[in-house]
Amino acid sequence: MDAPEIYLSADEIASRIPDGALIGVPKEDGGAAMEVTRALIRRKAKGLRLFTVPVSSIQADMLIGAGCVDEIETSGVSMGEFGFACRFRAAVQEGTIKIKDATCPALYAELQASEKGVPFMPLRGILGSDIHANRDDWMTIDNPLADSGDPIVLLPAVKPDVALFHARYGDRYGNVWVGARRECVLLAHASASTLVTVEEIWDGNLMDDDRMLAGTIPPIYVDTVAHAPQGAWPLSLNGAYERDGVHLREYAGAAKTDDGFAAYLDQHVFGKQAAA
Amino acid sequence: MDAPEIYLSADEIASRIPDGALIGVPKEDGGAAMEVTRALIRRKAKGLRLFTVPVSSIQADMLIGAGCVDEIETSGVSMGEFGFACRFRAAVQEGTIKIKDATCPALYAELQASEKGVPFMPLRGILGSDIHANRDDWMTIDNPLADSGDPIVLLPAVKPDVALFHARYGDRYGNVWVGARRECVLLAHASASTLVTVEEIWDGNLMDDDRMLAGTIPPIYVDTVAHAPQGAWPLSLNGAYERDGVHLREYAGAAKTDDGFAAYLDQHVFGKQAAA
Amino acid sequence: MEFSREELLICAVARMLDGCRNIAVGTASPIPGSAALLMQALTNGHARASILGSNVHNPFNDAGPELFDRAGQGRVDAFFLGGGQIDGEGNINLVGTGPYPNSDTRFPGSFGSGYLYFSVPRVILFREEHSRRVFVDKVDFISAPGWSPPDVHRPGGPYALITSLCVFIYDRDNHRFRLSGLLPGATLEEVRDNTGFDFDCPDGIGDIPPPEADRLELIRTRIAGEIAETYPEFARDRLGWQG
Amino acid sequence: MEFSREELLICAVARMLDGCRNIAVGTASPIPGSAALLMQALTNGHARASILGSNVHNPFNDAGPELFDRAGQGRVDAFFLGGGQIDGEGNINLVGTGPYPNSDTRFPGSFGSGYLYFSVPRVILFREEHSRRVFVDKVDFISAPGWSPPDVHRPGGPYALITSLCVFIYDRDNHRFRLSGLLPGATLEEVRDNTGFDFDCPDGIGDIPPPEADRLELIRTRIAGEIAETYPEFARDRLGWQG
Repeated sequence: MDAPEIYLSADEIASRIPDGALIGVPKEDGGAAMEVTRALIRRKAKGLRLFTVPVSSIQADMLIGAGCVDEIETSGVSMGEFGFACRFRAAVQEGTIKIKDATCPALYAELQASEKGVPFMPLRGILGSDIHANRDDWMTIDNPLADSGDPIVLLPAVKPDVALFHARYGDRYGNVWVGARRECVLLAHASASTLVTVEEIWDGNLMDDDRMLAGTIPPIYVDTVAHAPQGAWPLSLNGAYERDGVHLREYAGAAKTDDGFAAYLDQHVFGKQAAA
Repeated sequence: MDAPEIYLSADEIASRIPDGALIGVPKEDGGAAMEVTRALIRRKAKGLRLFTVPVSSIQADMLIGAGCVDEIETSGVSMGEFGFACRFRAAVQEGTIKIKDATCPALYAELQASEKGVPFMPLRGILGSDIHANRDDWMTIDNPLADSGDPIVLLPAVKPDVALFHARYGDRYGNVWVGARRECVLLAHASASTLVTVEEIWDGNLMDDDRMLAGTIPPIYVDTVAHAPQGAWPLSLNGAYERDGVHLREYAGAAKTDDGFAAYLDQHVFGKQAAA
Repeated sequence: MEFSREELLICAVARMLDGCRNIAVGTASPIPGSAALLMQALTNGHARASILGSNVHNPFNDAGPELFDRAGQGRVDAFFLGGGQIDGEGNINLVGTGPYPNSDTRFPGSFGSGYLYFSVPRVILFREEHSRRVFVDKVDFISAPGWSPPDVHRPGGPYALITSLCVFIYDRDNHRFRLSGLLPGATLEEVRDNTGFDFDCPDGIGDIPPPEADRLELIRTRIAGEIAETYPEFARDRLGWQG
Repeated sequence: MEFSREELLICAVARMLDGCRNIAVGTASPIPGSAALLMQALTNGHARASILGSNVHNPFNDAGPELFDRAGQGRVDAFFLGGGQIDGEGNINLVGTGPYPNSDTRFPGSFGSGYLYFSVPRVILFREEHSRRVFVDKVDFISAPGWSPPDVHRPGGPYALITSLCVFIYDRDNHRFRLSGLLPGATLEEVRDNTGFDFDCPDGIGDIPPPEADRLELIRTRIAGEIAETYPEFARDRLGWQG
């Protein structure tokens, strides 16, 4: 098989993501590729367009704070119990990034349209919201199958240039196991390319184990795989480790100010590389 | 938890399926509930409307031959390498059942609309076919997101009264594990009720095992579970057993004639009960 | 019998969940979560609580769009939402104050509200800060509207609003909140002073009912232990959990 | 070098798959399956074969709609279809002869053809029985049309038709088949006599090229072993597999 390129470094993965790319990323407990996120900041990526599936936390906030992002489509960026995502907040308030506000199932639907190769997906709800009022790319029609009336929103297919996530296992054939994280499967199906870091190498072929099969993304959807232990840190990886709450609280505090954020990057992003 | 009713018999499952019900069934290698199929014939079910996901073989053919079926929506009923599905063929030719011909992804899309709670799903293709010409319930519109033209078919949501399938494992909480058989997950999500037979009882909670989680249907979607070892026989069950090709060939031969089919039922459906 | 404010609110929420089969609770919601678990215990599991973030009390493999699909199927009977701003018609704003998109104060975003507010029959708004900053005459941005014209398919919508001062019930016919009861120590005047929207107020508004004794006992024993799995500090500090 | 009809057809199909990245093969298709595996071997895996029914040569967990989604994404470059009837415009009929729905002879059904014929760029029609019963002037039921008006989104369609007598190439501009070559022993007259539709026929039609020696060797060794996993009788009887 012409397998995906495997066992690159996180920095090599980051180098495959061009400036300006539309990048789909899962929510914070869905396998966020944080090691690649740091590598993107190190390589001074520019003009990225983030598409969160459907929300994000430190990943989006760091990329925005570091100036890597021009635009974000999301239904929420927050540090959760650790407070606001302050770099995101500042950038939106100051207008240094473009925001496309959505609601969670709309983001899924946009990807599902791409996954299915249809130009749009219908979705209930949304009508009468200012989310809807501010989205020129969303359209309302009267349900053609109803006798009359019954307005419904159509969402256009969104095909990210890159799906980027961190998964529990990868094997040498290029299979990637995400378990029950269907949003990662959806992202891989919907995107033009899929770049993955994996926590552990699976010895053997993930496709050979019936129990793993349901949670495995086959090589046709996978372009590159990097082996990055602790690759989701400080976020969690299902079945492997919990999030590092102490660190996230430290980040949320640091990110309140420009100086604090810069110092955080120096220590945890650039410093880390210098020490490597 | 108000768990699903568990560990009924296949005949009890069959008794929960009312005459006239719209029943969704998976394809022959997706976990066909053949023991319940025989029980439905024993209880002389009438007026069933079959919805195959997306095709069927002996299951649909037997139910049709036994006079249980009024209508079938399908994209194919065939005994594969063992030849035509002769009871299906005879019933369609003679007009004793109503047929709604479809194409595979259209059947999936109709269920997905129900799964998502939207009134329709768009699908590419189909246009200009006689499948389309004979489906008054399918509608063509011009893609509203395109500048002009670009016709596309909208398929209505279909919500089966009953999803019926055979799964590899069930546990005492009502969880059912289907592994990579996403069509069973889809059927359970899309249907008003889900009746399942399982090959084996899983000791413990399927939700507790990360590796099983991706292939598990939780109890909210499951109404009854029967323990039916060899419940897919003579068809296969992934990971458990292959299909019984000798038996399927015997069936395909017998089903060529009314008498042959009646003798088959006597021996393998009614006889089996008498011997129990 | 003595009780804490949290115990009172858990019981107030629980009464609103009466008859619900499937109760979903989002993040950072220990009081709604406790109320959902209470109803699950009281109904011997007929009511199912799914607590986001719990490994035990979340009987779903919920990644991806499944929660939203489930709501669209009609399999979610109750859900909880908050709002940076909430107005008198039940419109909620989770996006920001001032102009859009460059808000004066940007909130995280609308999350699932723009969908779940339409699809879940009983959405309970839970917002403890009772101030004119939060409860405004008109929200600056509608993440999800409180009501929709009759031609819009909408099985769901707001059911009640619970604050640190009082409980409102939402009147779907008139798109207005109606004061239903006060929390102990709060006065009608205090509610009026701190509410930026007009609301209906029947005569003789009193305190909301105190916790039922048997429910209080259950909260302090079984429910405290169950919610502790997801919210240990809350269970320890507010419900006296000893685990 | 001697070769069998099956070996010749495998090589004929393989040439049509040149440049394809993802080749999907449905049920009951040992010759197309062997051709796909041959291309996979020749390209060192750049071309991927997915053989329905194979556990080894099917790098997908393909339950549910995934194959169709994948085709919609443009990730299936070639696929094979048959037809109870096929007409000169490339329309295929998998449903039945005579009136609809109560056909004179009912076939199994359209399967995925009504979708894949539109979405897969190179659909190769493979129908060994070359008769006027199969190759008709106009099919009685269109499971999938051979061509569509220009406003219909259609990246896919018929590419070639392979029979026991000859190979046709489909001309998408004119919606007609063009005879490309004869199988050994077949004559143009025989093709005309047994074809119910009109087709283009360039001068000097000859036999299709014989199997390339290196490919024949590969078929008899590696490919025979690989296809045997799914079609053991075919591999043994037709390709001399000794397993």
